[in-house]
Amino acid sequence: MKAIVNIYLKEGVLDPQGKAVHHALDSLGFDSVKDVRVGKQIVLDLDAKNKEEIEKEVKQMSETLLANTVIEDYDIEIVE
Amino acid sequence: MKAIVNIYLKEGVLDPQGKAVHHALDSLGFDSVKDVRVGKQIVLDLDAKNKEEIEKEVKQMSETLLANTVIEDYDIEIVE
Amino acid sequence: MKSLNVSILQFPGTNCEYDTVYAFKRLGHNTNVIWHKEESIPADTDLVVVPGGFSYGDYLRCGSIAKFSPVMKSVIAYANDGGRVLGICNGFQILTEAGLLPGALKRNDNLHFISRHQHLKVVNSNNDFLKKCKEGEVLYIPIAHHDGNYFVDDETLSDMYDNAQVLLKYCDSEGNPMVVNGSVEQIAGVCNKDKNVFGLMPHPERAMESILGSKDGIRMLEGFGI
Amino acid sequence: MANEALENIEEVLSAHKLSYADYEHMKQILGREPNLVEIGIFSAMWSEHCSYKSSKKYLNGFPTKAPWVIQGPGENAGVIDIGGGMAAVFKMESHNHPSYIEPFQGAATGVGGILRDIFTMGARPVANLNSLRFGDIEGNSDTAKYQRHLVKGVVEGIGSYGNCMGVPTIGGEMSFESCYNGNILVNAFSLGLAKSDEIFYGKAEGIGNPVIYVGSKTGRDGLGGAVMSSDSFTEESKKLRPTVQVGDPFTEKLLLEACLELFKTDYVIGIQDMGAAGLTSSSFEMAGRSGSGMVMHLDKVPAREEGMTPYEFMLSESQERMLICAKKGTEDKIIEIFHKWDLDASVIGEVTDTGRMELFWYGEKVADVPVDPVSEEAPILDRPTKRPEYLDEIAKVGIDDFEKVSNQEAFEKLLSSNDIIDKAWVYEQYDSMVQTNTQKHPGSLDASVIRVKENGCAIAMSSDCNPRYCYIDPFVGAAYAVMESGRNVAMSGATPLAITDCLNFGNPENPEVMWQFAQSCEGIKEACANMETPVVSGNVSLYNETNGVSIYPTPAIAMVGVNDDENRVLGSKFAKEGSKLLLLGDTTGEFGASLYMKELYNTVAGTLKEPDYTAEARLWEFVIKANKYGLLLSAKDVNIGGIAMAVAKMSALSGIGAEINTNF
Repeated sequence: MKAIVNIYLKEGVLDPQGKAVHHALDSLGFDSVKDVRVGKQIVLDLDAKNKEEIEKEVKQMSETLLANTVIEDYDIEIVE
Repeated sequence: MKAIVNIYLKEGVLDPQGKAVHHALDSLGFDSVKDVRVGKQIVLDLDAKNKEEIEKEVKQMSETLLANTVIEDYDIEIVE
Repeated sequence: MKSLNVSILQFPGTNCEYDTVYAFKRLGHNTNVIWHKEESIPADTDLVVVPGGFSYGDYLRCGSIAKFSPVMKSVIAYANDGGRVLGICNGFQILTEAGLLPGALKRNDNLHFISRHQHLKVVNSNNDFLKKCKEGEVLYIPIAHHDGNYFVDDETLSDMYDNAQVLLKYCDSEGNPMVVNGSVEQIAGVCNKDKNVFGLMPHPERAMESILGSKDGIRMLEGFGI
Repeated sequence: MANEALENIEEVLSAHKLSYADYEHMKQILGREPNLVEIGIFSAMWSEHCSYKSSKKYLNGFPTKAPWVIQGPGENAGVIDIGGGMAAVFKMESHNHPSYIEPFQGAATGVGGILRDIFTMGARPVANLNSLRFGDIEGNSDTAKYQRHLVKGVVEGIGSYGNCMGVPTIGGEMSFESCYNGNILVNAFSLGLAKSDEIFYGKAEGIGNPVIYVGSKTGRDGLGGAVMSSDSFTEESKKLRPTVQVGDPFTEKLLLEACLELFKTDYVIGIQDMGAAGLTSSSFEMAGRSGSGMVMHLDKVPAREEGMTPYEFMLSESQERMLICAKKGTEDKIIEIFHKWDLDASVIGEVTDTGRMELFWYGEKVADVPVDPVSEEAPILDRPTKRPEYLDEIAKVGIDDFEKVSNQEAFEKLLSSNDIIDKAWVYEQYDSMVQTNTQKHPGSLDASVIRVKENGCAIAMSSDCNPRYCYIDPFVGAAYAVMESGRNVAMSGATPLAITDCLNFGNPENPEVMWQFAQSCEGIKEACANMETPVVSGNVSLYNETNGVSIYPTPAIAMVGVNDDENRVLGSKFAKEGSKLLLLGDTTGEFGASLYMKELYNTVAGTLKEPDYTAEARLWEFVIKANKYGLLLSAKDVNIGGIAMAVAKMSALSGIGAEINTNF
């Protein structure tokens, strides 16, 4: 069982990495880019359990450790 | 139009960050975790074009800037 | 100047604990390095210092893993009943992650590690930390960090101003604001509402002797001893 | 022991860069056909990097002795006495090729490797320098873009590793020449402090003493382009993996603290870090130094990946690992220390008196090789040398062959050279102040200086080499590098004591490159002997050549000196308005391979004046003594760009102008 947690800065919180990547893409001539956000993707390899239990557990991991909920949002995707 | 680029270390390449997160999850009692890989997710907001063109352009961005192809692999997802 | 018992925490990856010991010893205090797996800090502790470094390699987020170490439970209890805690650089990051200080520290806006001497303006000095400094005074203190870009939402920021919780701001030699790492309103140091938990990104323990470039750190650390 | 002769022996040998003569030599040493594990061992121990086979001939004869030298070349690092019962342990290493492929990780693991060489001797690393050479970074050519990518990655990589380890990067050297377009140079220097009677060496003595593996788990890092998953070495079994090793400074910081904690006990007989060729070089070198044998059970090595073979365990270059020979009975106590720091620790073998390296895999012997012949009989190549013709053409060129330019124009052109401008955009990415000892920071010109809390002295260090000088005259250019690094140290009021070096050269199979190497070694020998600054450690990096273009000879020299009073450290910039400016030494019109000729006429040519060691020694002594009597406010050596650039730098740094009256 695999769980994918995507973590990104909340709306309104300036993303220095996103800004820098956007600037670099512009200077390389990719002018169709309107905005760039850079976040973390954490891929967890877990012992097989039922989906709900896995989701609950991964949510708890995200709340306590994986994300800093003061400035970050996250979403979870479970992959069979 | 949105393009999501997920970037992660190639298989077999040491992931010190994944190792540290795995160790932390263990010590917090989440013992169903077998492995952890930490990667980057870049979300690009793009002017609407046809899908193939977007895909080609984002692939080029990934090859030249977003991913370090010596030690990283990446996959691209286009979201209407 | 009374001599304090200073407990200095040591996490895997901390690397400024012995600099901090050296600085407080020069001020005549007793120091004690506490391994992060200790369940409690010494009962006679007068001040806890969370020193600089790369706890857990700064992996995932600076301080994100250190906040779960056994010793932090007793530090949080100590702070909640009025004990004084000072977080320097990585220590400041750990205290924000542990919820003892408001806000969060993001990657510097130029994405680079920054290490140099930096001028700081004292914004509020009526607290145990900066009471030996004068408001408006400019100090010259080393900074060395990759994630010093302080963020706090506007609402919390205005509360902090009302409670005199903003202590230090980055400035130039004349005291005018200076952008260093993208911090909200160039904030370099803050404290909590009860003014017993302090955090700053610059390193006062690196500014204790003129042969190293500045002595301004002495006045910053002496405040606790009065 | 599975030992049938390998079918495709030619392919196996070429993959391991071994000649058929080497193969015959191996059979003669073993008395039988070597198996794959043994071929891997020989290929590692007889590689250029480990055996110095092309350079060994010229490396003996270096002056290595002096009253203050505790340990010269032959160990992991050199050791000198700095007074008050303290010793300085230092070395320089190169990580050139990996940094060209992956700049961040290449440079980072270079720093990690040199730090391990220091703390394996029992010393806490207290200061790092680095010497970086890049190609053309200006303009929009693909080369320039890739060079800028390399500069960014190398600087970030060095910073990421050193900063996390809490070791200040207090200085360095960075210059740009087109010859480095295909081969950048990343040389990392580190210096540590220890009590002079608590130095640890890489030996393995005492029959039955345990051999303990500590640090990170082993993976298939850096196993060359091909990995053999089966005994036969065929095209299909090759699985191309990134040859790049990834560094984990956090784990190395734990390894440093665990080792320093271990050194406070008396459990350790010997210890060595696993550098190039990992477990092979560390085990063979430790056993070799003690003339003992060793048994190792490779199935006991902590593994990060499944299905690894004995071959892979012996040759893996995973980072952050050490090998310890300990006193029998202390195994559990040692393992406890490393487990406290969340590190792997496993007893993988013991010392024997057979003089042989016997390797087992789940009880079955997979390799049996005599230790001494592997290092003693490593082939020493006597490669042909030939004086390059280009030397005759460029010797004729003089500054007067070029059309005059106004002094103002020349001054501004030199001042804007990438070799001159202040590199704050680089060194501000390095923590230069952690450990609160740094007195002369990066960017303060000439030597970098730290004070020693234990004995109140100050240590000055400087890494120097002018590749253009070495191109037009490898002998004198190398001698100049020794003198310049010493002069920088002396200008801070410290007495130069000893050097370490990183000899970066092109392809040794090219006789002209081999001639350059031989000449530079002689130049270093002469200068070190005359200046009484022996060589205590060093490194050689060859094959720095791409598409037939070899780099300029670049013998980077790092000098270390001691100032017995931390309150008498001399700065380089102007200190006070109205103070007098003295020029020491005589000025003759030397323009050979000058910055002037390069920046204004895009030419590297001319000749170098013979070194005057007595004048140099007098200069050093004069500044050191005058400083002791408190007569000097600051001092700076005159180097590239001559007096003009020296004064410009001193004034730019202090914001104080200067008036120079020249009577020529």
